[in-house]
Amino acid sequence: MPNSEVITHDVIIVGAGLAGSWAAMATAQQGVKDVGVLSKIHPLRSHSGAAQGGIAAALNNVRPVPGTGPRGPLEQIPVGDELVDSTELHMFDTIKGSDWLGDQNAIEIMVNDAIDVIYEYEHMGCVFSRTPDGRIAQRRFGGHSAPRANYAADRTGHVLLHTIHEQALYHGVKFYAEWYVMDLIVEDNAVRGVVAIDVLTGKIHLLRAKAVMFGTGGYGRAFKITSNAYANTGDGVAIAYDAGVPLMDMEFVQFHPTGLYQHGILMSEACRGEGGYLINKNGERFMEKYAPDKMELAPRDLVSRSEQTEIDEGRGVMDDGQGIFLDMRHLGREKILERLPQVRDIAIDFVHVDPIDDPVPIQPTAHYSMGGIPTDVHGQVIADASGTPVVGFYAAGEAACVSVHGANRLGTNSLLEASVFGRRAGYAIAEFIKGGAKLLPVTGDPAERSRQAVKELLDNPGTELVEDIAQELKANMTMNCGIFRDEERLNIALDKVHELQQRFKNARVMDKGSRFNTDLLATLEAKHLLTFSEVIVKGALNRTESRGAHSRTDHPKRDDEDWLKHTIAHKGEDGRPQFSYKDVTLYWDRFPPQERKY
Amino acid sequence: MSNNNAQRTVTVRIQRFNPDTDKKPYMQDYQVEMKPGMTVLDALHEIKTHQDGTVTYRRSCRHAICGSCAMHINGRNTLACNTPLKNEVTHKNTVTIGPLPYLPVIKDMVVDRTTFWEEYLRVKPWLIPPDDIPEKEFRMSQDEVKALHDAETCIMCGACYSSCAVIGLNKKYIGPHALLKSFMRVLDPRDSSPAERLEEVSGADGVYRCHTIFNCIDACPKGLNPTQAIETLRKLAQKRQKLEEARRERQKHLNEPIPA
Amino acid sequence: MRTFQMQRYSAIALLVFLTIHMIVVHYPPFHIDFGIILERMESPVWKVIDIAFLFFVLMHALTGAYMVITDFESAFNYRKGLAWAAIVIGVAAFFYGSATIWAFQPPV
Amino acid sequence: MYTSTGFISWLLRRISGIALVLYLFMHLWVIGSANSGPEVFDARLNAVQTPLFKLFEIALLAAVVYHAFDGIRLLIVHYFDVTEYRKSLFYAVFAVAAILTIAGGVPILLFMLNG
Ligand SMILES: Cc1cc2nc3c(=O)[nH]c(=O)nc-3n(C[C@H](O)[C@H](O)[C@H](O)COP(=O)(O)OP(=O)(O)OC[C@H]3O[C@@H](n4cnc5c(N)ncnc54)[C@H](O)[C@@H]3O)c2cc1C
Ligand code: HEM
Ligand code: SF4
Ligand code: F3S
Ligand code: FES
Repeated sequence: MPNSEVITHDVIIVGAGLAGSWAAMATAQQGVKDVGVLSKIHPLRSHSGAAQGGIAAALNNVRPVPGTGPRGPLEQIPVGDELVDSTELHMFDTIKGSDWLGDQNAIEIMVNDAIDVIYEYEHMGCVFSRTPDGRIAQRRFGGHSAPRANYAADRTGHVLLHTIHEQALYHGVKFYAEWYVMDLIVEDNAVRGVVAIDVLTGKIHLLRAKAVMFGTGGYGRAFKITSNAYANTGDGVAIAYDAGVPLMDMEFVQFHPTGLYQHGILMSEACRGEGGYLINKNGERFMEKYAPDKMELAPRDLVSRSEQTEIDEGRGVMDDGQGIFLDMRHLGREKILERLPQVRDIAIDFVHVDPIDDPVPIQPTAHYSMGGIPTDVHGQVIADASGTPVVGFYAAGEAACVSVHGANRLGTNSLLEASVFGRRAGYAIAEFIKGGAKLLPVTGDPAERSRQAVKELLDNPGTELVEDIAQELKANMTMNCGIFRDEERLNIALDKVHELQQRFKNARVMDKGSRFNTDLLATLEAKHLLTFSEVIVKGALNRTESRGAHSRTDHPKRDDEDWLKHTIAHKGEDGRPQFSYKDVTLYWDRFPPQERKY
Repeated sequence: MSNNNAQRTVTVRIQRFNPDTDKKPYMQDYQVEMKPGMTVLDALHEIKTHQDGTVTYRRSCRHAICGSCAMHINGRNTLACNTPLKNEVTHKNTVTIGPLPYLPVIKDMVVDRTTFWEEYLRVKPWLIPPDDIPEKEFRMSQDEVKALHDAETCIMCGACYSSCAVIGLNKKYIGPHALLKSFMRVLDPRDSSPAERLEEVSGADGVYRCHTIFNCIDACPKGLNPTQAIETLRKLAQKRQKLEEARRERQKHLNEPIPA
Repeated sequence: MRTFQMQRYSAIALLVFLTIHMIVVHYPPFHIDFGIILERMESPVWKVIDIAFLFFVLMHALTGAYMVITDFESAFNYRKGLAWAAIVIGVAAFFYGSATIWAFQPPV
Repeated sequence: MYTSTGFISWLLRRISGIALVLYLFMHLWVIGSANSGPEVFDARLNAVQTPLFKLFEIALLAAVVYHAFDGIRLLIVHYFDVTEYRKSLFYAVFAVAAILTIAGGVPILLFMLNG
């Protein structure tokens, strides 16, 4: 492949989902105009657009009709009436949801910024659904004790993503659509740039910058049944890890209770937020047993485990007993058409069931990655448990771990996190650049190294199909490192990951061309899956307790004594992860740890 | 349409073209075992990952929300990811797949969308808000929100754009996708320059270049109606000053509750 | 744009005129000869109607042709020239046609 | 190419439109000869009344009728919100145009055969 020119920007942002686009927009808004955003798919195709249910903020626009109890119908709060929600309550819900693993300083910032961010979205043109008097409409969501999910029908992420992308364009941000970042360059704990493939031509470029930010999204694609897009292969996480940056809390992977049976495609939590029931083979609303108070609207980890228990105990539906019914018939045609149109289309398209007439078969699906690249509350990436910064390197969104979600994220908090911390990262980057940041030199030619690596991959006469390796990995992760885990299965999982890493050396790329070689990209992505899956499994094996989404049947209790701490994983000399642990920021007197009950 | 489940293996006929190596596009057949619930995208994935890695297409979300996978399936534009394979298998047990028409092919089903995005940018998709921004949200009525439904749902997949015969002739035409976007801003009570927007889209390459061919409605995988939006823009373009005045008036009350 | 409006309004006018024209001139579609036409053309009202018809049909036809041509990207940049050409042809044809209609006297 | 009812209607409308324009100018030329006296006029008129031209006339009729009704359809779409019925409208126009063409065409044919 021919040599290609070096591209230079003040700021390079990788990822154009909510996190990346907010950061780009905010940076440009603050006067740092030379911003380049790289995205492996067109920005508007980013997975943020798939989010359905809503984005949390205690706006206090609606409440349950007085006298109907906490699960009663909702109405707008009349002017001057008592408010039902507060940032304090939002904070508490988030902490409880996180099973006390969330850093409370970060959570406090998030719930406070939330209100501002939602209004900013609205002022930028986002079309939210409305209450009769014209305020932003809100609905209930799992684990939240007030209706605070601000929504746009069931395509909230879609309208947010389009709004913020438009604003970034307005502010003159330069987008590189369909550029695949394959390496991060960090020397002496300071970032220098990235190496990326221009997918269209196949040319590999070095891009230098004073600051680099990662908003590369989640890693749900490591699992067989997942709600995540094909693109969510956790590239950013793996690339950073390979460059020597640590990863935090990777073992915490959220399983969403309502993925479409066998497809994993999401049936938004809004289905339950609007009042849908979960039903087992015997027609029972089994959540009565597991969360008598919140029922279907208990947090996701709990509902998913309840479903899995029903399934494991033989009360699942469908031929193989692996499903559960999501029943929305009682909501009525009108409500479904108005509030959940997309969800209905999905059910009709993929399982040929119209939720208006029949219950929809669902099953738990890998959904969200709580872990990621550790950062402080300004999006500044940290290099170790004591918080040493990686100079010029920022991260936000699902790829990062601030950590506001701790061991389990509440629905609607992640769009919020991506927005709030994307924006904060943008502000911090602008300040960093204005403070006189320098373009640091790069040793050697990293692009040439990447070119060699790609050439080796292409020239490899191997016999293994990449897809087979990836499929085996995913099946392995779902089976042995899924909703319920134990030492035995995790050991099997680890062996399997090691075996697959070996087999990957013999992988064959079928497409040898340079133009739009998605086969090559899929190979690089598979490599990334193998890289961080090892961290997930090892982290899960080490953590001998059950907390949030990490549920060890051999250690069923939460163990605050030993495990109220974040896992930090570095890539060791031998290529294997090395673990250390970081304290959780807690406000002991305000939110003392308690048992999680719903 | 064939609902015959007894047919297990189907022929997927794909239009192949790599400008680096091929003089012109050609068709290539692949055999795929049809599993229950399989979509056209699943079939492509099966081919790409197990039979021929050079088969190239875009995809990401796989549930009709990201807009990547629009392509030409059995003679019409749609999304591969939410189209059940079994609905597309013809009586000859074949599905024919090609790139979106009228656009330059980059490779197989991947088309060059440069003009598509240029037009999107040209209509200034962002909101131009009024000068005073309230502390809380602008108040919008539920009906005002409803009017934006179609435009707001658009996933920019380009199925409409590349089905429109006018685009086939003239890439200077703004196109249904961007006109729909412009419509969204023109109708948004929070936008303060509807007249200027109407000016932009009512040139010779704008709403009047549309010949009401309706392919855009037929092609839209989200069931949207760009034609009606274009018709509305044409009407509004006639009375832009009036609209501008009405907008000023409306914006005086953006901060107040919508009366019951 | 003006062409679009011209096309619609002339179309509406044509609806009226063409209907009249078809009924009076072409229906029943038997042999037409000079005599029949002459008889009708005696009346100045018919002359005016025919000239108006001519006006609208030219307007419609030429804007139509203009539209068809400018739909091609290669012609799109020459719209100004094409529009002028259409106007010149239109005016010329209009005068030629009107003269014909006006001059329709029984030649003795 | 992207075919559909909408595309077909558009193509037919264009072709009929252009055909009509061509006819219009020919028509002007024929009628214009009136000024040159009845002989020339009748000669030119006769030139366009051969059987071939009679067939041509049926095509012309089809073009006018189709184009006019398609035009009406478009006007309806412009002034009313009826995009939902686009397919039915297309078929209706097609049917009406076909019926009128036959109704008008048969007498021409008969006339041609008879005289
Ligand atoms: C189906 C679904 C529904 C959801 N619903 C909700 C909800 O209702 N409420 C809520 O709060 N959260 C929801 N979430 C979670 C939420 O959508 C995500 O956490 C959030 O959108 C992540 O945003 P992001 O900006 O971090 O990443 P993404 O939006 O995933 O963006 C990642 C970006 O990185 C780019 N990228 C990745 N790798 C590379 C590379 N190697 N080179 C270049 N670019 C790269 C991609 O192109 C993309 O632009 C949902 C998630 C899913 C899967
Ligand atoms: C009742 C009679 C007629 C009606 C209602 C009518 C209506 C229309 C309409 C609405 C259009 C616009 C199409 C578009 O924008 O895509 C049009 C186009 C056109 N018309 Fe007519 N028309 C009539 C008669 C005629 C006649 C008699 C001629 C020729 C002399 C003619 C020539 C054309 C041409 C060339 C076009 C452009 C074709 C196109 O844009 O597709 N029309 N007509
Ligand atoms: S209008 Fe429909 S077809 Fe066109 S880009 Fe939007 S979603 Fe796609
Ligand atoms: S297909 Fe094209 S011509 Fe108009 S109605 Fe749709 S934009
Ligand atoms: S893959 Fe996203 S729309 Fe089809």
